[in-house]
Amino acid sequence: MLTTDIQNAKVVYERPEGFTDLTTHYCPGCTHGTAHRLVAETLDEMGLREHSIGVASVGCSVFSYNYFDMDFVQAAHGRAPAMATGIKRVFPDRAVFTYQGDGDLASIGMAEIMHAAGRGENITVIFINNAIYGMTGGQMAPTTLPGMKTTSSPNGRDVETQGYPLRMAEILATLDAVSYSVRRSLHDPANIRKAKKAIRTAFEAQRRGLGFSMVELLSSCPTNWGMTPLDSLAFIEQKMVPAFPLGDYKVVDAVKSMKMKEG
Amino acid sequence: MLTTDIQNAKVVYERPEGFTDLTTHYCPGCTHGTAHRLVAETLDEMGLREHSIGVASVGCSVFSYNYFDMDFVQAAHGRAPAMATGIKRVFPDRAVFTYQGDGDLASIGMAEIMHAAGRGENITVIFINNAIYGMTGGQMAPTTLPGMKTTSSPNGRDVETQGYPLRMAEILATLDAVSYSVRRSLHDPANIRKAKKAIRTAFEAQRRGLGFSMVELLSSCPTNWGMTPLDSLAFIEQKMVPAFPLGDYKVVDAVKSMKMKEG
Amino acid sequence: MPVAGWIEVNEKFCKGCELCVTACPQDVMSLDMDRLTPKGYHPVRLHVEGCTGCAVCAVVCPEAALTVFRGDKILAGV
Amino acid sequence: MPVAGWIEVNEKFCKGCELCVTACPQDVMSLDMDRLTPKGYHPVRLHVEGCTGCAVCAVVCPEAALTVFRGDKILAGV
Amino acid sequence: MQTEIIIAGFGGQGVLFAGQVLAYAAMDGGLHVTWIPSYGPEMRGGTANCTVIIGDEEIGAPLVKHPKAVIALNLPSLDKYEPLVAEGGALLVNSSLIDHQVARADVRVVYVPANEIAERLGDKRLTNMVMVGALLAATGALDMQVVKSALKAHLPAKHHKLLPANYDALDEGAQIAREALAQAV
Amino acid sequence: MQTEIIIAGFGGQGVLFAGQVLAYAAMDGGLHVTWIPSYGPEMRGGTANCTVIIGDEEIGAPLVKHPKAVIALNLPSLDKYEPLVAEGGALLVNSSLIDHQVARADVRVVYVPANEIAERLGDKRLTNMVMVGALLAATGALDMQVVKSALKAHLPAKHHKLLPANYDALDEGAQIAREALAQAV
Amino acid sequence: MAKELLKGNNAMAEAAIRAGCEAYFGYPITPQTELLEHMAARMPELGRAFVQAESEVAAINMVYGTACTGKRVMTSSSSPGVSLMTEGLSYIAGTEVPMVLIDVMRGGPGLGNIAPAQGDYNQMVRGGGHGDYKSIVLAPASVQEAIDLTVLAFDLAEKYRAIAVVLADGSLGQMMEPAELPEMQPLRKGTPDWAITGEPGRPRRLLTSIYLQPEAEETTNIRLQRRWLDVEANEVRYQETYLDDADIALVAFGTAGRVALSAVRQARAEGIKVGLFRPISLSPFPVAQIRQLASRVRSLLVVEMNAGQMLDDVKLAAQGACPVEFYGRMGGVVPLPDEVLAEILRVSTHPTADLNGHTRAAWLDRLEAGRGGN
Amino acid sequence: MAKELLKGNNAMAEAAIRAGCEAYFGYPITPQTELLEHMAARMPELGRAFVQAESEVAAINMVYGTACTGKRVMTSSSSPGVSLMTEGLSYIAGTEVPMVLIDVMRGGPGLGNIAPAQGDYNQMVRGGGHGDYKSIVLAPASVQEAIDLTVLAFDLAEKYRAIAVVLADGSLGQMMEPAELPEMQPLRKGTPDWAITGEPGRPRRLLTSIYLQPEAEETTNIRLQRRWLDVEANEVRYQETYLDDADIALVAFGTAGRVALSAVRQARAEGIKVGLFRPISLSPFPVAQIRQLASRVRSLLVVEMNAGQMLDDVKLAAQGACPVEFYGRMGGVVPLPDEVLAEILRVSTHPTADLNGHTRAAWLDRLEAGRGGN
Ligand SMILES: Cc1ncc(C[n+]2csc(CCOP(=O)(O)OP(=O)(O)O)c2C)c(N)n1
Ligand SMILES: Cc1ncc(C[n+]2csc(CCOP(=O)(O)OP(=O)(O)O)c2C)c(N)n1
Ligand code: SF4
Ligand code: SF4
Ligand code: SF4
Ligand code: SF4
Ligand code: SF4
Ligand code: SF4
Ligand SMILES: [Mg+2]
Ligand SMILES: [Mg+2]
Repeated sequence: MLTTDIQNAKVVYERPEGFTDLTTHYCPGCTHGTAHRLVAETLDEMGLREHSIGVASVGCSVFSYNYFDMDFVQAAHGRAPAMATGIKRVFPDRAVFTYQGDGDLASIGMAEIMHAAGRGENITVIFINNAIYGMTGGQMAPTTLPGMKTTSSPNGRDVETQGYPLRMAEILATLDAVSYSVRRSLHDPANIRKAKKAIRTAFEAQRRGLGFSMVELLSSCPTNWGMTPLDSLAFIEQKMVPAFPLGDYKVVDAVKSMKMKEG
Repeated sequence: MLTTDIQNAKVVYERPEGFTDLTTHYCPGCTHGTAHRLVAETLDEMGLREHSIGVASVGCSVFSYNYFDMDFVQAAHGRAPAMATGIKRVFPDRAVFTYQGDGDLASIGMAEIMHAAGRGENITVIFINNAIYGMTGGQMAPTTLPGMKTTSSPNGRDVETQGYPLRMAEILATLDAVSYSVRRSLHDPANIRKAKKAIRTAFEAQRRGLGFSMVELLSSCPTNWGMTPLDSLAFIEQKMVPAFPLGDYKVVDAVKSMKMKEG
Repeated sequence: MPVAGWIEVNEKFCKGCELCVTACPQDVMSLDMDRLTPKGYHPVRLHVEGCTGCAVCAVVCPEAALTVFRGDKILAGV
Repeated sequence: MPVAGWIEVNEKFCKGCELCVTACPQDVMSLDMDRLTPKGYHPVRLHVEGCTGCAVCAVVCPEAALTVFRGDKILAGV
Repeated sequence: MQTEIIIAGFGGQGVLFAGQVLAYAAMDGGLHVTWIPSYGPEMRGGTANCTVIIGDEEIGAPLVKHPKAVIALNLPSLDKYEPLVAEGGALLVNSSLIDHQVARADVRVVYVPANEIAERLGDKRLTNMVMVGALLAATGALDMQVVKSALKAHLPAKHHKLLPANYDALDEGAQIAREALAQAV
Repeated sequence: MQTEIIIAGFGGQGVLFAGQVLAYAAMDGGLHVTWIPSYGPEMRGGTANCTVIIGDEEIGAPLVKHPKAVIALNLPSLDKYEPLVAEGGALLVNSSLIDHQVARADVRVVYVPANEIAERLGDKRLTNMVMVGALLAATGALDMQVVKSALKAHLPAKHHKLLPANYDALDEGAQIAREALAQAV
Repeated sequence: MAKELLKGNNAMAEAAIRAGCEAYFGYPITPQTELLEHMAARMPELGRAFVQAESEVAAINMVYGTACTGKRVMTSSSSPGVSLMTEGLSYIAGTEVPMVLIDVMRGGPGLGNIAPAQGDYNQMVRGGGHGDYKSIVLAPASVQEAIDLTVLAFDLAEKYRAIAVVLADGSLGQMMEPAELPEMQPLRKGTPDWAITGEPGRPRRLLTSIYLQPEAEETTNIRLQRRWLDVEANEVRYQETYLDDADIALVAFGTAGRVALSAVRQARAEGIKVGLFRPISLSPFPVAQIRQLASRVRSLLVVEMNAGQMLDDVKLAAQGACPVEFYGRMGGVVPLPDEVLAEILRVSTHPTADLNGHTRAAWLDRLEAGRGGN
Repeated sequence: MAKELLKGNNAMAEAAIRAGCEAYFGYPITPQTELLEHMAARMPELGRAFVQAESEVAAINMVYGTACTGKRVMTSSSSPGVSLMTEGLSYIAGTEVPMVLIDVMRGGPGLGNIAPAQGDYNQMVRGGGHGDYKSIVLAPASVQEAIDLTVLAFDLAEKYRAIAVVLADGSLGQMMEPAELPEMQPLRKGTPDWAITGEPGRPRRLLTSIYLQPEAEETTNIRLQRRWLDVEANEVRYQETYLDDADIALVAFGTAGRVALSAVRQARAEGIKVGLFRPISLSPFPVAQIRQLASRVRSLLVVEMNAGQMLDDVKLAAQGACPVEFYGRMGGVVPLPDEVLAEILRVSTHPTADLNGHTRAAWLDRLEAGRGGN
């Protein structure tokens, strides 16, 4: 028999310190968890974990505060950017971020996100676009794809009466006070790595006081899409990415020229 | 003595039928009145006066319903597009329009305008951008220019803490379901004529069911700007137009190819 | 025959803002400082001949206070 | 000496979603159908040799359930 | 007279549907009935249960502390409801998944290897019907025939091919309960 | 004891400031006082008025139906308030703009050509102070000297060069009132 | 129509449709989501308006728009969503246009949870919005009643140009019961003479809630108050059970009323003379009936799924005629019949002379003791 | 400090600043706009936070954010704007964080007008938001009291981790009176042990209003209810004038209280034994005091600038001990002393035996008659 012995072993990856020891309530394979992980890893690497204040929103991520090992508040539906404003204005040297779904940010919270961005609040927004209302059981979101069936568009989103998906990264990019607005996806390792880089850039921009930063992440909802976790990733790649092109919609010069001491 | 006698006299211009006989409460020289007139003239010319439902908003134009001789409702602050949605959905063959100020549309009503536009509600929005909250006595609006003094930015709008002006015509133009989004100005006869053409186009688009149309009008507020009516027009031309460039931000092909029987 | 025109000012509506005065290409308008409207403003008037009925004044008037007429001008000696 | 690695699965967190299984470039992972986690899922495991410690599995794991190790591989005969 | 039934198990074990079958049957039988799920925030996984109350007059509270009968499809459900069944009530235990003896002596307990029976009948999803059958025999809450008719009447037509197997499941469950209780006497 | 004063006129006639001068003087004189404007929706034009109540004990209602004194700076104000002045109260009429005789016999009426006097003193904006002077003489609500000190104390320093003219305006108004009332007796 | 086994949320939605609801605007929120989903499926197929609004603020203002056209319109939500509607509700009341709101209440305050509760009583009955206005508030206790009251709500809203609220709770929304739906009503032809319709050939119409002159606004308020006197005179609804010979009367609405009914039956079985008064119209409140009851019984015992909100109305009605006791569970906890039975026993064996009943502090003590013992 | 002639709105703003308010978030609305404008000028120069929010919804949620950091924070608005805050208020109450709200009420319902009114009593005192929560509500009647209560509001909010409301009306906001401002308080160093501060070296903190388990939510509710018992025990405030020998007691708050005072003086001058009870804390309400008063006088006469909202609390307190009469003006009409005097005369010459006083219908009749006669 042949056995393998491994020497000089070192840890290549481990659960981020920024996480508590609780198991999430997310469905198996839901990429909300991936997004959480990237945020936690980033704050760890930047040494910001103990200097951060997170603002959880209302949606499947309502309990995200349970999973991040840092100070957290829980906002009303859609109002996380306003709540973050109230915090950041009195604690300007903390890393303040919101974590919001597409119903939260792009539907009920449209005014708050637009104005936080318009004011150039020096906060970071992690925006989970899964094209659906996860928590309430699969209703149409402002980002639901045309023709996509949801419990409130049972025959598929009818663009005549229910409109077209909103592309938030592009919309926010039109605002002068935004320093960073990009879209990434969580459907495969390469894209996940890019997403993490973007999250890092966003927090770095905040650390330097460059103003509002937002990372939109295309994310899955296996449960309400009625798919396996794997098929969900394929759906992101094949259906969502074409409708929500990945890319940098706004990166101001000050952000472009940031030198990041990579962790 | 030489006198002039005029024969074959005909009326070249008269007060539109679409107006009631009430004097407005607007300050002398305020171009809210001009905008009203253009809307009334347009509906007259299109034969729509008796088939229209106006939605007044909260702002100096709160009493606009008194001046238009047609069915009108009065919305809550910022919610005119939602109210118009409720009307249009049950009376799809009426010309439904909102008349909103910049505080109303771009501040408190941001979510409602974005979503009415995002749904492609087949309504027309007349948006009066006077860079100020007129009715409440001159506070900063989302469209207030950088450095401009208002009663809530007494040292001038500080872009660091109060953000930059929002350009609504451009923002709405990014939405797929918008058929027409343009900016015009009311500061001189030529521009007023162009403004009227745009209003006509917007209502024509609605008549043909082409979806959401919006005309942003740069307008004066002599009282809260602390200027004479004339100086106010100069301010529009010299300060506002550069910050809010006039132009067509979105005109879908179906609108472009409309043939209008000009009145 | 040259074209000529005139305006009628509805003093109920005119607020004496002078926007028409400046806009008039013929410079034939001015405020009537001797009169007050019911709202307490000096109304506008034609203070000199030369109106062409071009209606520019009406285009700029925020109060729709003006009616503009046009016709054929005949000069008549007395 | 060739590089080698292995993973540790924290069964408290693993939900058996199989995203890592598909992502693993070495195809050395699979669900352990004989085990159930406290939450009632079949956890993932290394079912065959060949892990390189590349950590791709950890990159895709939504639950941060994996720890990845790497070291120098020594083949030892028995 | 009123019978309160709680059916509890994992999500996916057909808990809610089993309750609805009882509710339909009660309705068809001219009785008063309420069905109420416990609804939680988790979309998947976790436990599920519902309460069905059947009575001959207008039903008051749709929830009770001490139900007359409990179907426990998994261990956590048994742990939760064993202490709560009313004295003299019935406790139907899915012994396929629950390897555990009930301690209480003041309730009628029936152990039903429901998963095994269901698999034998060809479909794991029949587990819930096996338990319902046992419940009917143990409580007499509803007439078996009424339940079968209700199944037929309210199961969407496209599922009607599954009816015979469902009937068998009900019968087998009932049979087990009858035997167990006969023994106990 | 309490004196209620309403000052009413067009926007731009210094109505609100005149009331504030009285309020400052009352405060400086150790009295209780309230000043309250009527506030409307129109930014420009329209009428403006304020109510000042001066008393030697805590003041109740800041508005009253029948004020002890009214300064009417224009005709609409006179029309509105003539019927409301309390019996035996004072009605100060700006006769420069109001070509109208007061009908009531149960109030003390003083006609003050306030615009003319103000213009004679070199500044139309002194109209309000002329009327305030007349009010003081007609009612004795406050001591003239206290009002003058209040003006000085509360007028921003950059306007202090206007003080002498304001004093004159107050004195001239008072003089006219004294004469008118002496005649009336 | 035959009885069907219906879930409360779906039943109310379908009842609204059959009552001629021509437009629905809403925003998803648990535990009323099935109601919106039912509308999403049914309204478009009937050619009626359904819009999933961007928020509850937008939803109520869409409703406001349709309400101004005189067409039957409704929205539904649950507690936090209803809070966001309060400005719009005040506008609608001030504009005197009819609408129906279904509030499927959940545990609060704040985000709270999605369990059944009755914590929005004050918000709905006493006006969560600013200014003086009253809404008609109907509280069903069964799926059948939820259907019937939904239909009634449309009629009353129209009759009084007012807001009519169906105040349910999560358990009513989620529960299934056999119930009978009404026939589909034909849509009304024509519109009321105040409706904004953009029709040619008649003088323009205007609907607004602004009355700049206080006197004009007061005139509107007087009209609203007078109309409310009519509502009070005509629309009081309630159910009495076992009250004829009762010494103790329970007062409870909605789901709490059902729970109370079970407890009353148990108490009767033990020989206690207790009955149940269940207000169906919470607003107008059955003031005269409770006043009369208070002068007849030894104690009133109010049971609610909140900290005692209807309690005030009962006390106001009772006017000191007898002590008013209270038992409530909060935050989404549904009281069980056993607990209420224990309260009945307490009240029957330890009657208090204090008009406020056992004090609020004592209730909290009992509650905590009971919870600890669970 | 010497007295200055101060406008109510500016006085409250400056008082808040001197009380150590570190952040203000608001949205313009008449008749409170000067308050926001004062903050716009003063806060930035002091290096404190001022944001003109995009709406009242955003404003209250910004307040919520700062409140979670334990720093003193406030917002202000007027009726329709306050309605938009109700969801946020419920969240803040549920999260148990302190904040101050100033509501300068105007005529309603709906858009209404900008004249002074008291129509938000129910909304503020009984909770315009969903779920069970109580706010401390203080009603000043003068500029000086507005200053003092604003400062007190910050202290009480902090003490009870609660919402403290200063409930004023348009006339208080717009009125000038001599008043003394407090000294500038130094900002507090350090933060409470529950505050979210993002500080290193301690276990993480969490502030939320979601308690998914009904039992946990109930525990929170019990805590809130118990805390409220403390508030009721400690924070009742009121003013009594001429009550020692009174046969009739007026009950009125804020501006209506001032008007009532004038009327009481006039009535005393005519030899009528009448006094004034002015609740300063509307919540907690002076229940015991009014109960005691009710057992001493022949009648209570409630005067409000609304359709009778505090009236219910007075009746609840009086518990039938004497008839409770009512006079109110609505929609922004401020009653004048003469009208109130007429009501005193009516009550003193035609006392009624009905506990509800003259009925609501009779009040409306009198009101309309009086208006016609104006
Ligand atoms: C005011 C209010 N309205 C509605 C809800 C119900 N609600 C909870 S989560 C949610 C949608 C969440 O969707 P999204 O933001 O896309 O998050 P996801 O669950 O998809 O991650 C809604 C509507 C609420 N809690 N509050
Ligand atoms: C909910 C609410 N908040 C605030 C107000 C007060 N308010 C009335 S008009 C207005 C601003 C209007 O500004 P804008 O829309 O720019 O119109 P303008 O007067 O400049 O034409 C505000 C804040 C209100 N009526 N309702
Ligand atoms: S419902 Fe969808 S978004 Fe929510 S946890 Fe499950 S998979 Fe993720
Ligand atoms: S305040 Fe400004 S916007 Fe309003 S009417 Fe006057 S000039 Fe026009
Ligand atoms: S019509 Fe033309 S020329 Fe005549 S007054 Fe008007 S602008 Fe002047
Ligand atoms: S523009 Fe109109 S309102 Fe102004 S002065 Fe001329 S006529 Fe009068
Ligand atoms: S570390 Fe790489 S090779 Fe090893 S299991 Fe993970 S993905 Fe496969
Ligand atoms: S990706 Fe994570 S949760 Fe999913 S199977 Fe692999 S280890 Fe388990
Ligand atoms: Mg989503
Ligand atoms: Mg504006």
